[in-house]
Amino acid sequence: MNRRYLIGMSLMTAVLMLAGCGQKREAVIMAGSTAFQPFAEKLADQFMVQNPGINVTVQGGGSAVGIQSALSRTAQIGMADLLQLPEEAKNLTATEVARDGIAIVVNPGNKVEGLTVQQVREIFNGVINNWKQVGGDDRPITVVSREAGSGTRTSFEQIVGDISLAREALIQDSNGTIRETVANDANAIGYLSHGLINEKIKPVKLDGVECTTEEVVCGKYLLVRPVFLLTQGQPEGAVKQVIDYMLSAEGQETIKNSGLIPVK
Amino acid sequence: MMSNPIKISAKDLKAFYGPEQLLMSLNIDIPDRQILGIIGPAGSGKTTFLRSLNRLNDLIPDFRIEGSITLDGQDIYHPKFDVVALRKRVGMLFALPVPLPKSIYENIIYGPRLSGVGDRKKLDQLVESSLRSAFIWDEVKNRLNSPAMRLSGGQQQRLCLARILALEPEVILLDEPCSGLDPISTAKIEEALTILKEKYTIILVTNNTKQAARVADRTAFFLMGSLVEYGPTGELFTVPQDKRTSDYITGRFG
Amino acid sequence: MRMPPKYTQLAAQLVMGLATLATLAILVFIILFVLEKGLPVVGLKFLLSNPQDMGKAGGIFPVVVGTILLTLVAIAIATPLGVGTAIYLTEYTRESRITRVIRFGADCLAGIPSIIFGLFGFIFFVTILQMGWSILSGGLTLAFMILPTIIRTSEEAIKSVPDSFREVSFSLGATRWETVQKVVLPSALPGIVTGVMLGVGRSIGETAAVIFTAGSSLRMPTSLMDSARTMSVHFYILAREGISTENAYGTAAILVITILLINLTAYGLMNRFVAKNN
Amino acid sequence: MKFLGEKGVRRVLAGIAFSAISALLLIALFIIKEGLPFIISYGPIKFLLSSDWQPQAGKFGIWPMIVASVWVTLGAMLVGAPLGVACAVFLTEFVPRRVMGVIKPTIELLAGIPSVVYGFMGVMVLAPLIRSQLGGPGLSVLAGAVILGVMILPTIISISIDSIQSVPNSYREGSLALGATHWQTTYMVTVPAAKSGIIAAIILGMGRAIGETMAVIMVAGNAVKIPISALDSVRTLTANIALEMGYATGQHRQALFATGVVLLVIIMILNSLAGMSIRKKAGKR
Repeated sequence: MNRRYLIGMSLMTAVLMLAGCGQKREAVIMAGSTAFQPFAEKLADQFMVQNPGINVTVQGGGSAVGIQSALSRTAQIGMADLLQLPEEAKNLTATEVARDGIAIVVNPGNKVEGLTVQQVREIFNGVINNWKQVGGDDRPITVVSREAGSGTRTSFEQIVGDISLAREALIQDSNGTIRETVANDANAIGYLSHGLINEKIKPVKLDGVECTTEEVVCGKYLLVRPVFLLTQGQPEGAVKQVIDYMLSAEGQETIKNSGLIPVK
Repeated sequence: MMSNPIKISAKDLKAFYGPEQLLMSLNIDIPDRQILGIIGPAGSGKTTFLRSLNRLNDLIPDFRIEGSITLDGQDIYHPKFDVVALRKRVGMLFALPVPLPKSIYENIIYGPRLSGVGDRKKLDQLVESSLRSAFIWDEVKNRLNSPAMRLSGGQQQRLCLARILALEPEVILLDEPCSGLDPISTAKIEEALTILKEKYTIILVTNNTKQAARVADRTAFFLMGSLVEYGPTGELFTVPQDKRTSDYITGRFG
Repeated sequence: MRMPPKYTQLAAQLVMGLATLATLAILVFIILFVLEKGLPVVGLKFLLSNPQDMGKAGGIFPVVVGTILLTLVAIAIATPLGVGTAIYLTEYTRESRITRVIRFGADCLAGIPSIIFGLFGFIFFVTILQMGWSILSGGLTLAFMILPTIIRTSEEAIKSVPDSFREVSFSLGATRWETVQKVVLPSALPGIVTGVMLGVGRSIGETAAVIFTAGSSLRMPTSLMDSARTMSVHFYILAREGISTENAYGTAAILVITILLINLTAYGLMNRFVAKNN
Repeated sequence: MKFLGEKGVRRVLAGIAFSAISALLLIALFIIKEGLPFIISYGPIKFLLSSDWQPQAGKFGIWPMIVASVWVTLGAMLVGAPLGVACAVFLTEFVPRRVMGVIKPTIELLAGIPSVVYGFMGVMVLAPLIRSQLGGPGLSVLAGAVILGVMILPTIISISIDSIQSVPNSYREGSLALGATHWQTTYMVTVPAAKSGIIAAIILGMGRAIGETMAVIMVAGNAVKIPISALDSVRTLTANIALEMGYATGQHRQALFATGVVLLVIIMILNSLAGMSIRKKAGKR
């Protein structure tokens, strides 16, 4: 048993050493915002088809992980979707690659079609707590928000202004879970990335403006936040190639088709 | 009867378990190639003494020994003395048979293989000869590879004896080996012992005074951690020197 | 009020029987639920093809490979450490302050939330030791996490080996280590295997600690230094982000089947071993 | 390992034995290094006992999370421990060995089902049930406790079974021979003899329940609020860390590590209590 174990260990060591030497392809690691992660993965796949010599890996973790890993160089590119970057990130170079609309969504069974900014504020503050106060059925409102610090939530709260979230609010930690929760609960209201709207939930008009790419691009829709790529110093080499690809016409086209809003 | 050379000698032997003293300054010389019977009531220190001879007591925390025990003149408690080698020279049979959870064959070769015997042919021979010496060969020769746990109690105890013989020891310690066995198995073990004493020094602790009278060449009577009387079996049982001995062997106390 | 013993026994048996039935019903329901929803998607193609479009379509091959590698690394590191600790605690020391400290340490480690293991792994292995998001970082983190389970179960198993076996072995001239190797460990094997299986289960089932340390790359890992996504992480991402509920259940079904196969194999081996010796 | 010799083996094993404690120390060190300065500068009492958690506004009070963790864990133990131990006792003592041979592997199989699957089941099956039958948002203390309780069942059952099985048969026979019924034997002899293993199983289960993160995030709703009823949505300490770590920077991040410190302390206290009760019960052993 011991001998077998020793052999196993030496094999593993050998594999590790090989792993250390074997990587000839240039590697670029991107990490951060979970909201942008799926889009980054798609873009990375397309990029690697054109540049087989470069290996792009995309990790999630959240915007803070994006900033941390860019600072510690664990990742060459950090992804952050914050309206304002924190102090720590000010030494990093930030490149805006996309913008993202934030849609207010309710359960498809809900009669309510549109809300004003003031109503949204009061719902999330807990002042309005029944759907009949905003023209719906006589049912309690279940507020669903993101976790504190989330790029989407920070942007949402800053743009809507004066929000001190109701204590009863459910908290979900990603766009997808907000969508699932709102889809499952007939009384729920939440907000999520415009790109992730599907038939399971219903976006409502904000001050009469629908959340669509067109309205965002022409600046009519209010709730919009940027997506930044963070690098240490000016991007160069493979890292620059990746970022340039994302800013290229083709990259921006993909971004648009995936439901995000292009910057160019 | 004392003509045989001394094999084991205990001098001023004291044993302690924590603050409790289990053996009171014991002196005894044990001759080679004879059977020494040790009798005495429960708690008299028989087993403690026996387990001191192969240093099995070392495994008990808080156990401590004073005085000396020599084997062929060497102090077995000397710090440089090899305990493992000692236990190969001094085999021990326990009160209850404890076959290891392995096959009969593997049980027998457990010791020899530890000493580095790897040759299959030699091991086969060793298994057969030791099983024969323990009077169990005929009963198990056709199922050497079946689990030892499946044998009956009497068979298990003889297997354990064979397992010790396979080590080719010099001394065999037996701690009430027949206490759990039927008369027939007991008779077989006793028969084996009388033959084995031609090659080995045997020390037999027993609760059964008659057994000591039957098989032992010399007998020692222990009481409350002290050696009360020690002499040729015939003398000890017919003309005991000490009143306590005669009381015990006639069953008046204990 | 005293009931006659016979009725107490009946009552006790009834209550416990119902509890057992309820427990088994819940557990079986979970398995059946997952299999019923997942099996329609599952097939060799699902198992052996690459995922497409973030897992919305295609199979889960890289995820299967990632899971196996990660679990193997974790087990290969944690088993010797855990069993070694258990041996030391039971065979090589007496109860003392040191053993209490070790046991206390193991118990505390068992209570540490996986998320903290994740944070620690991220700072220590990924960042400070520069291993990056990799199978190695993840495996090391998981090894830390399952270590206490393996220690505890192995210790119980080793403790339950009768002392008489040890005495016999010593009296036949075995050293302590030989006794451990040849008598104690074989007798304790079933319990140790249970512990390792629990460890395998936890590694396969872990999500939080893995995302932070092994990352969640959907590509086929080519070495232990590559990032990988395990089946649980894949399930979590698919189900929670609402990418594909079908493929999520498919992944869960494969998880269940995988663990079933591992357990069956382990049991088969163990039964053969036990039958040989008892 | 023959070349090491007995002393070498002992030394290697002693080294290995310290792996768990060194791992613990290493982890504790990192968490404390990141978290403790914050607790001191923010004020331990304000941090622990205030119920305002608004990281954006610089308010960090984790009292609701502490209460929630206690509630959810207690609830999980109420569900998991009696069911698990009863199940283990019944399976070992009152069910034929052959049936056991099928059931035990099945249960161990469940230990391998990822917590996220349990969590997802909670979201899909349990939460809607609670919402429609009992009211409230469904994602609640109750949902969390039940899901965690079920999740730790396999751990508790399988370790308890092992320890009950290792009670020597002679104990049972001895008791039966004295005229005890099967149940009296089980309850007065077998279970007490297996107690240390059963308690170990429960402690391991409890550890998993306190430490579980993903399943709780999925089913407990995560509202920062001191729960008044079992139907309220709550956020546990673990959920707090996992939810916000991805986006936390600066002071907020430190506050989350500080939450980790609190969690660590709670777990150590629980373990010491459990350890003490074992030692007391076990008496001289």
